[in-house]
Amino acid sequence: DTLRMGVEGAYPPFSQKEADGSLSGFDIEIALALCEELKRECELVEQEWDGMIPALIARKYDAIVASMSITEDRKKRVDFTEKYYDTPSRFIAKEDADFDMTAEGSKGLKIGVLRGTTLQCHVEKAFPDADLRLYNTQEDVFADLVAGRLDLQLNNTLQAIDGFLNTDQGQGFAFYGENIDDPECLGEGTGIAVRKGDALADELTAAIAAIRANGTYAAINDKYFDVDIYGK
Amino acid sequence: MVAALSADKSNVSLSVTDLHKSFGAHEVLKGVSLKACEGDVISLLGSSGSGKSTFLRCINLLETPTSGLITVHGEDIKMSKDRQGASHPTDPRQVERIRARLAMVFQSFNLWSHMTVMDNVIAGPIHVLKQSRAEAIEHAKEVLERVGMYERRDYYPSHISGGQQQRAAIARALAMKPEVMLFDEPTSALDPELVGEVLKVIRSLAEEGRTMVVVTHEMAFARDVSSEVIFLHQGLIEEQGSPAQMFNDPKSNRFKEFLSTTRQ
Amino acid sequence: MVAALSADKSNVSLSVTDLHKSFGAHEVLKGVSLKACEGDVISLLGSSGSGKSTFLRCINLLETPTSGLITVHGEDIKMSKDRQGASHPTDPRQVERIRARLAMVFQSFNLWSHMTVMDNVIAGPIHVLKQSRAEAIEHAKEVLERVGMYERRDYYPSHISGGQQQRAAIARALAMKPEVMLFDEPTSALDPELVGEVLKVIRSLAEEGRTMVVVTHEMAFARDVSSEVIFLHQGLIEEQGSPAQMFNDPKSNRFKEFLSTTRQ
Amino acid sequence: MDVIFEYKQILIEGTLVTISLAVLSLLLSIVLGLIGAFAKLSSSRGVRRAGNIYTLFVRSVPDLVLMMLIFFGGQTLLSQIGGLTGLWDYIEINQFVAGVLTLGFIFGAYMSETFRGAILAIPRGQIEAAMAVGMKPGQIFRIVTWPQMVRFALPSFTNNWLVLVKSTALVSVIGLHDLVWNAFSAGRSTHQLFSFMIAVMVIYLVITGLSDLILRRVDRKYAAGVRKA
Amino acid sequence: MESERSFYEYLQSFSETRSPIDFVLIYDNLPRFFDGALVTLQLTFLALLVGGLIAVPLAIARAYRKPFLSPAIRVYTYVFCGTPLLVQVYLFYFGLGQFTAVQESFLWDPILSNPWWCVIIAFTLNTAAYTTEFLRGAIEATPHGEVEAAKACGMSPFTRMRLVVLPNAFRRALPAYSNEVIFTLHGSVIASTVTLQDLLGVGRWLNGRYYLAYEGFLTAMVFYMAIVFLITFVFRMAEKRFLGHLRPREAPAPGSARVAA
Ligand SMILES: Nc1ncnc2c1ncn2[C@@H]1O[C@H](COP(=O)(O)OP(=O)(O)OP(=O)(O)O)[C@@H](O)[C@H]1O
Ligand SMILES: Nc1ncnc2c1ncn2[C@@H]1O[C@H](COP(=O)(O)OP(=O)(O)OP(=O)(O)O)[C@@H](O)[C@H]1O
Ligand SMILES: [Mg+2]
Ligand SMILES: [Mg+2]
Repeated sequence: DTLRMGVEGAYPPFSQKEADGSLSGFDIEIALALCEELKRECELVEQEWDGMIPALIARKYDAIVASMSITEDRKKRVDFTEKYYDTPSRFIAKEDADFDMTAEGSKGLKIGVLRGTTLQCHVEKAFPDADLRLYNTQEDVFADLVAGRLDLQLNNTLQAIDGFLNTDQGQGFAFYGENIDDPECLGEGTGIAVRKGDALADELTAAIAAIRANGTYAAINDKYFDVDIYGK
Repeated sequence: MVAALSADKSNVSLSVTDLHKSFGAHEVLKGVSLKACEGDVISLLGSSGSGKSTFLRCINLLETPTSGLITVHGEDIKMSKDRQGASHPTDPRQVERIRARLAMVFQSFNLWSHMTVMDNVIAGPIHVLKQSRAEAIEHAKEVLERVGMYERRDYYPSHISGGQQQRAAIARALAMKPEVMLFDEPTSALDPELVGEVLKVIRSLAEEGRTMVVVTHEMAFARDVSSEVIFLHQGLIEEQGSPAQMFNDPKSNRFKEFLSTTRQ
Repeated sequence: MVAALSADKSNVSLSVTDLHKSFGAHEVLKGVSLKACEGDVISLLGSSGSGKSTFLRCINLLETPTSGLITVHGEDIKMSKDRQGASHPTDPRQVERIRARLAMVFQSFNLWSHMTVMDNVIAGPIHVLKQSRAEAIEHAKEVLERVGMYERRDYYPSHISGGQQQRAAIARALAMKPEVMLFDEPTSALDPELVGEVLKVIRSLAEEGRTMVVVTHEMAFARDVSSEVIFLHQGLIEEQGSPAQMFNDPKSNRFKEFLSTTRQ
Repeated sequence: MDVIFEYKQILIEGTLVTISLAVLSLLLSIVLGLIGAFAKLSSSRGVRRAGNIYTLFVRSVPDLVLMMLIFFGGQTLLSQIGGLTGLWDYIEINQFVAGVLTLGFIFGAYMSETFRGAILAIPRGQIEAAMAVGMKPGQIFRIVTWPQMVRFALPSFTNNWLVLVKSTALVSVIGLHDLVWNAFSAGRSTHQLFSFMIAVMVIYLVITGLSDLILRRVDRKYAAGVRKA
Repeated sequence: MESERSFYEYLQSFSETRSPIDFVLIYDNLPRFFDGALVTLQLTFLALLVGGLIAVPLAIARAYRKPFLSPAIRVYTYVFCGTPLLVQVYLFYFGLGQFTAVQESFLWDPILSNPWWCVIIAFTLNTAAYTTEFLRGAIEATPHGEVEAAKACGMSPFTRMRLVVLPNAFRRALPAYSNEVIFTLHGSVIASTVTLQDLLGVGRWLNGRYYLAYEGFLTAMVFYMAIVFLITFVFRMAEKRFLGHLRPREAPAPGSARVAA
């Protein structure tokens, strides 16, 4: 039977929408490759980020392939496969920006993140007094950063490079500070989420290993990135 | 208080016995009786708020009487009480059947505003009497001509004058070939010339021998046309009798007073 | 056709000369003149559609006359024609001033529905005559008592009966201390007892010597109270004269006919 | 402008989803509205109360909140019930069906108010005259009530419809690929949100303008016998 | 103190063992919901207040068919009533924010850069458009006779408007306005899509933070219901106070001496 994969559509280069309405991106191709590996019919279901886990639990689809980090909080609600990639997250701000990034000094700083991400968890913990703004899509975060409504934004470095810094609208912006180190919030890499107790987790873990082994993963990786994003 | 009814006439078309009606705690009718034989024209007089309209509306059960017996052509309308003690007609079918035999002409006409005069007149015969459309139209033509409204058959009620609406309402009632007709102040809103016109129609119906109960403020009409006059006061029949007797020799003080004001 | 006016009386409160009014191509008033001196009560009779209401409405410029001159207490209402040839009052201020001196009692009362009876009565004095609130209330009390409505002063128009609304409307007009009062069928919608009540009030105003123009269907009133009777027919004055003369010896055929129908 | 042309396909698809969603929800809401209106006018106190609770509830909760609740919560609840009782494993609530049901449910409540008001606006005498002729309740509805009710209901009905068409934009938040959703994703992908928002506004104005035209026709049809001021 | 602790513990054990809903999380985050309710109320009522003030002159211009002005206002109301509020808000927020010209204009810094202002402006224009239209209807529906009566006693056009037409229209528009208030409240949820933490925003935040399906929405729903009940109650009082003349007079119960207030 069909395997339904929940994906997002506004997180380039991991997922994005083409002019003809079709989806493309790293997550998308990985999802398709896994289906092929499992020899199952595949259906992609688009979902905005903040409804991702609820929709999984609600059985709108069976697995989430949408750059979701494996965290303790999320594990209370869903099960994860082993990671399928692992890249750090980092702030982005104007090139000449200079902020006081201590817990007290960050008071009132306008920081934007995608609603319901690990980054929301991190900013709330590390900068409790900042003016945290939550968005429905990553594209909206970038749009507001460019518009000047945000001082900083925080997200995945790879997504930021290809989805923003290397694009026209990213001119004049740069990474700010170091990679975030917060395992409690950010977790241990990016995995595929399935409903609790679903045996699909193990099947998918095996499938990930298989596509890593047979070169499919590398092919997709190279199509989008210069480095191997699987990590160690 | 209830005067002797003209008992034992041959064909009683409508009889009402000891009718009571309350709205909440307010008792509007306190025991009113009436007997109308075939061809009787009964005029109902009374000041505003005395319960005339309520009485007519009770007769065809647009209001449910609190108690009392209504008999139409020998058939009693069956009533029963529910658990709260409120009275209800037992059989809705019977009520529909009896209403089809009692035609009512409302004080405010109540013509169906989305239908032409003709459609107003044929709706009852077609849907209730189950006549064919052709038959209904033929008969409608007759009654409309009778009230002088045939030319206006294709007008909507809002496009004809008050007097014409009143006559259309009478035609609608006539088309049901009713055994008894109930008129509620059929001339209240008309100018003097139109009052004459409408009363002429009612008079001709009377001459034909149709049973009618007419609520009216037109003393001349009550005197000249009716076979019996009833004066209602605070929910009771204050005085009742033939027109000659009532107008020439009124008994009760209240009716005398009423007569004097209407004569100015 | 215009009968000789009772010319050269001392104080002319209202004079209308050769008033014409058309709605589109339909000429409703075809040259009507009228002169009312202080204390005159003029009754305007005529069948439905003859232009009575239109005439009253033209006098205080609720309708703009097509041509003709209106003079209130010696002041001519200035009119001018615009480029399309339609006539307009030249000075809106003048119209407002004159309206304040002419009170109108509408056929349908037109009480302000969101105000109590008292507020209806004091609105004009406060906002138009610029009286103080206390003063206006004091005077309102007087006029309300006069029409027997002081007890009902805190009711909304929709919560009182037709006769009471009519009397409230008269009180509202009286409170403006008008020089001339215009009544449009002040008893049309009332039952016989209330008709009497309202006419009594108007009669007492007449006795006080107030100038009044009254459109009415009540022949008894026209005969007993008015100083002059005008019969309007198809936009023209068909007959005009003292009540005695008009009712006992009508000249025109149309008026004879009118009288006969209203007498039934 | 070029971008819009380039993405015209998904805009057209979105428009079709929006329209079919709106029309189907409208049909559902009419049915629910009639049931609700008669429930509220019923002589049975219990039925009346049920009708009133329905509108009260819908009025109390913003559409979007209700939609999210039904869409996320409802499905989860359904799965949990299925899991607990073992009756079913998984019943898919299709997004489109969920959208139609939710919008129909919400607007059924508003329609019931509209219809109730229209029925009450019919002068009591009109119904009484029908009763006095001896018509049965069904006949009274068909011959007198319905034809007059349509006219009284139409202004408020039109308003409900226009609000409904616009509310379909909210389903984009729960992930149904209607006009707004598609325009958002196209706008974000191309960084031309402004142009796409303008396109959406224009399309909506065309839809509302057209429906205005149609409803005015209906009004003319049912205005027979109404005197124009 | 004692009882509160035990209540909390009870809540914990109840949530863990017997309920699909996590009441502890809701309880812990109640203060945030109150903050969200405050934002919601602020947005709703500020928009209604300003929108209402704008609507009155516009409705008068529409009702009296002022040349040029009236058609222009109609275009405005047509556009704002005919398109989704969601799109209007996005247009103001992300749409305008894209243009460098807008970013550099004087409007940007205090106003358009701020989501709160964008939302307020969109809401205000939206509710003003709706209010204009139904207020126009109410003004046009003023019984003609009442206006004539005002003319007949010599009132100037301004006095007529102030004393007869507007009070009449406001009162008749009251039920429609109560609907508009509720619809504006319903519409205010859109604020959460442009980063404002209104009631629904808090609900979504809670769901996003703890990856929940319905706790956040349910709590928001309860808050919304409370607000709507309050609004409905206020309007019922207002109708009782201002629409007395439209209600049928209730028959005084026998024996109860009714004192006119
Ligand atoms: N539905 C009702 N609810 C409460 N009271 C009512 C109702 N209908 C009538 N009444 C009361 O019953 C009394 C009689 O009313 P009814 O209409 O029968 O008077 P009427 O004699 O026809 O008067 P009119 O000559 O003014 O038509 C009035 O006091 C009225 O207030
Ligand atoms: N606004 C209007 N537009 C067109 N025609 C009108 C208008 N007002 C009145 N008329 C016409 O003018 C004529 C006179 O009307 P008016 O109201 O003055 O009659 P009336 O004598 O007062 O009648 P009634 O006794 O029925 O009140 C009627 O034929 C009427 O149709
Ligand atoms: Mg009556
Ligand atoms: Mg008239």
